[in-house]
Amino acid sequence: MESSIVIAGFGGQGVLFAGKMLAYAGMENGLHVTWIPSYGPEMRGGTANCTVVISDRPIGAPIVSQPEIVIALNHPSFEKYVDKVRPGGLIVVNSSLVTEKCERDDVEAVYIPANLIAEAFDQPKLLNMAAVGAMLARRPIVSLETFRQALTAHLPATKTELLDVNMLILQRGYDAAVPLSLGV
Amino acid sequence: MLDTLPLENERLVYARPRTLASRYTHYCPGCTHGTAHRLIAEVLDELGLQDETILVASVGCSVFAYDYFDVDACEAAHGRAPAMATGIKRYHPDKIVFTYQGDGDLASIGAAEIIHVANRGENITTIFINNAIYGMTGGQMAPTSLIGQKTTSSPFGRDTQLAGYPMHMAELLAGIPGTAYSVRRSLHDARHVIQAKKAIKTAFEAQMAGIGFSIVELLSTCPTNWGMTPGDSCDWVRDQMVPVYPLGDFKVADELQQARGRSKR
Amino acid sequence: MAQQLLKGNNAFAEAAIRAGCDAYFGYPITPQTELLEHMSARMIELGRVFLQAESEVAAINMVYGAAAAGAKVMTSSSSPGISLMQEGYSYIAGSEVPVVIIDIMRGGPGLGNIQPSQSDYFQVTKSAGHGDFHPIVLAPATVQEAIDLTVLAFDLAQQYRTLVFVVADGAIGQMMEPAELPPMRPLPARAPDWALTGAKGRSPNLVNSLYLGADSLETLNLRLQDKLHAIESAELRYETIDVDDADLVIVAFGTAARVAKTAMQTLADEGIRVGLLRPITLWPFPTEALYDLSRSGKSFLVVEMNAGQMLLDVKAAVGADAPVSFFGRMGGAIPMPEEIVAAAHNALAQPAFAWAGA
Amino acid sequence: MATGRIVVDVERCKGCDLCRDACPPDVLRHADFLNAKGYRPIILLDPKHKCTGCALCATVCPDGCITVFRDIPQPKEKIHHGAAIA
Repeated sequence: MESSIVIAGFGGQGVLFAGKMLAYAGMENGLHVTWIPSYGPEMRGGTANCTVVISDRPIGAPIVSQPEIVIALNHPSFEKYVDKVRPGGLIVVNSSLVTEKCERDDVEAVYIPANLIAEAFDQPKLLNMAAVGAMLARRPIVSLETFRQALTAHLPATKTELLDVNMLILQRGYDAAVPLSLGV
Repeated sequence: MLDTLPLENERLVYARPRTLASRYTHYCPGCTHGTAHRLIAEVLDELGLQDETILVASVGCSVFAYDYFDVDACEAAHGRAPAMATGIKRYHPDKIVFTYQGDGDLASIGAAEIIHVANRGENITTIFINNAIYGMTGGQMAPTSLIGQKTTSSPFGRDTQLAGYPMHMAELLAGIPGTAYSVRRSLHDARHVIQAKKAIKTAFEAQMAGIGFSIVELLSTCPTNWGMTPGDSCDWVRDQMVPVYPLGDFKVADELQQARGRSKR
Repeated sequence: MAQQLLKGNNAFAEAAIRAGCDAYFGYPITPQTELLEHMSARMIELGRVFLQAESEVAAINMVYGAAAAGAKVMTSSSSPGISLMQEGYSYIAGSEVPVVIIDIMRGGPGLGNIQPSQSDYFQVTKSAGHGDFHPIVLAPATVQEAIDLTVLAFDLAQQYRTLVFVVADGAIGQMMEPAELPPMRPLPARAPDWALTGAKGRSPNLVNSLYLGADSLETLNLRLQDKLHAIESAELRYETIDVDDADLVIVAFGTAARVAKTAMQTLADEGIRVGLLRPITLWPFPTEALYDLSRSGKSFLVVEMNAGQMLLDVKAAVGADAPVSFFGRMGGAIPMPEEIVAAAHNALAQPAFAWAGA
Repeated sequence: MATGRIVVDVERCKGCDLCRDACPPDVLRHADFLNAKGYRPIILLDPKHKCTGCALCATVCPDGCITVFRDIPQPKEKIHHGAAIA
């Protein structure tokens, strides 16, 4: 089992941090993980993305041309990645900023108003947690609980007062996307 | 072995300093590189620093300086002696580290390194030999060559339109906050040699006191490449170089003046 | 010590510190800057020497000075900075002081870009400054290996009093992976006998690379060559996977080798017998291992993130009668597994020197 | 009566003459022989005992080849003479 996730958005949307938390969660589940960012000037004010690979075997390529999962937090990222999702994969779309729909029928799309969810908690920058929550609802490559543990352990010391609200937004994103058949 | 012991009713007034190695130098007759070496060695003797000192030699006529001092030494790439000295001094802050550099090395290819070593207030000493020419490579124009000076690479005389102006390194470095001591002296006669030695001593004392970068610029001769006798070369320094490169103290840090005041009391 | 999720650049830096690096001089350049930043905090905390130099030229000469003074010293940079430091490498080699250099490679030529590349293969293995010498060149492919090879680099530098490079493309510098750091080594109590420490109680030491006489310089060179031969026979390192049964052997290092491993899974599923030879030391190079494989009738596919630099060493190793194909990406592009699969198909279909460019 | 003298390391001397230019009593001359490097070294030629041991020659010597001695005034002798007179 090998999962690849691309998280893409504007700089400042917590793209790299969300990816790192997924990688931590994978590692703490005993899995092999890699996390690699796009780096340099394009991160400053422009778009940022990172690729996380989580696998039960040693990981070869840390980047993928067709990720299994894409989290597109803004319009340019949606445009860039919607056609790259592997058939059978998932795209999580931040419907607060992306008005288009995924027109492919070979991938699953979930629309989550990440900005609105985060703003409802007065923490607009934490939209990344809403999107990751939604992703974990549809593809539990790590459990929500493992992700929570990673967040608790690795939230920077300067941000610990935001731990609870991170958790709440994560949960709200999860709840908003969880398939009804699971009956949560 | 030379008999350099005083007779019964004599006292020794001057003897070759211990820190100066016994090896014969390759310098041309009358070249004041030798004088500068001797003065440094005398100062290191007087301050008792021979066993504590590390020399960083540079590229130019003085490339073999490491052979002429009985101290630990290394040889830097052209212009990089201040950087190499930085590496040594940072690792051995309790040792005395000095660079010995000519004008091509310090003012041209190594201009960046010398400015930054000063700007960091690196606690090292630089002895800077300004003879207005590239000596080792055969008398090409240096950044310190005088306006109108004919060299093998400025055959019509240094033209400021073509090659800019003589670089005044002692003044330039004096303007940098990390510099504790920046002075210019000359080696063209006995009186000036004595003054040069005092400045070299002060520069090393600045390093011992740990108050920043110290540099002594020494106007020096190059009889061979200037095409003059040693005596005429000294006159040329006095008559041509000193008016362009005024002798004097361009920076003496307050702490250094205080430290010197204390040591005199 | 437990596994941590570590970024490559930070892993290099922390591994160096734990290996006993007690002096660092560097200059910021992407994509290695986190390495310098890590050193700027940790070295100062530990009371060791850290200095941000005014240029790479100054940095390498500070490194040279500290090495001469007996430090276990390191610098790090990326391709354009590595080019600028070449002056210092040669002096370091000529005066036989131990130095470790970490090169997080980016795309060139010129200012190029900051994306991952393997564009420095030639300059680190072939031309690291003027004169006849080779640095030892170590090429990790994972963050764990970045740590292990950095520690090894310090040991080899000290053992042979030589220049050791650890080269990784920007992807390894920037990626995070779980890895385990070694325990902190104690620093040596005193400097080596040859170091510049002030000549108290002994005759003066000299660190120098100037030998004006032809005979004396040749004598130095012959001694350096002897040392290099000793390194060649003792320090060669490479990994092989499934080469014995393979029809096609992929030769790749660093990130290109990682991607090749992913491609090999696809190829294996297709029933294609493919193996991998991954040089871990780029110098010394596994020439004999490649030669032996070529004698058993295998084809080769060299995959690099450049225009074919290691390719020349592979061709030299296997000789003119062994088919060697090449697939490379340049400009900071990382080859994709699918591209390597296609290149492998091509290499097998047209085994005689089929060239698949970027 | 000379009050000083110098010893020149003639093998080290390059005959540059800077010491001659510096010498107030002008008691330095070139030797009539060449040293191993082919230079005609400086020697002290002081028949009229003019050297004062001022050390200006050594001060300007680029090659550190001059050693300088100065006579020690002999107060003991004076006491002796005085004693004799008394």
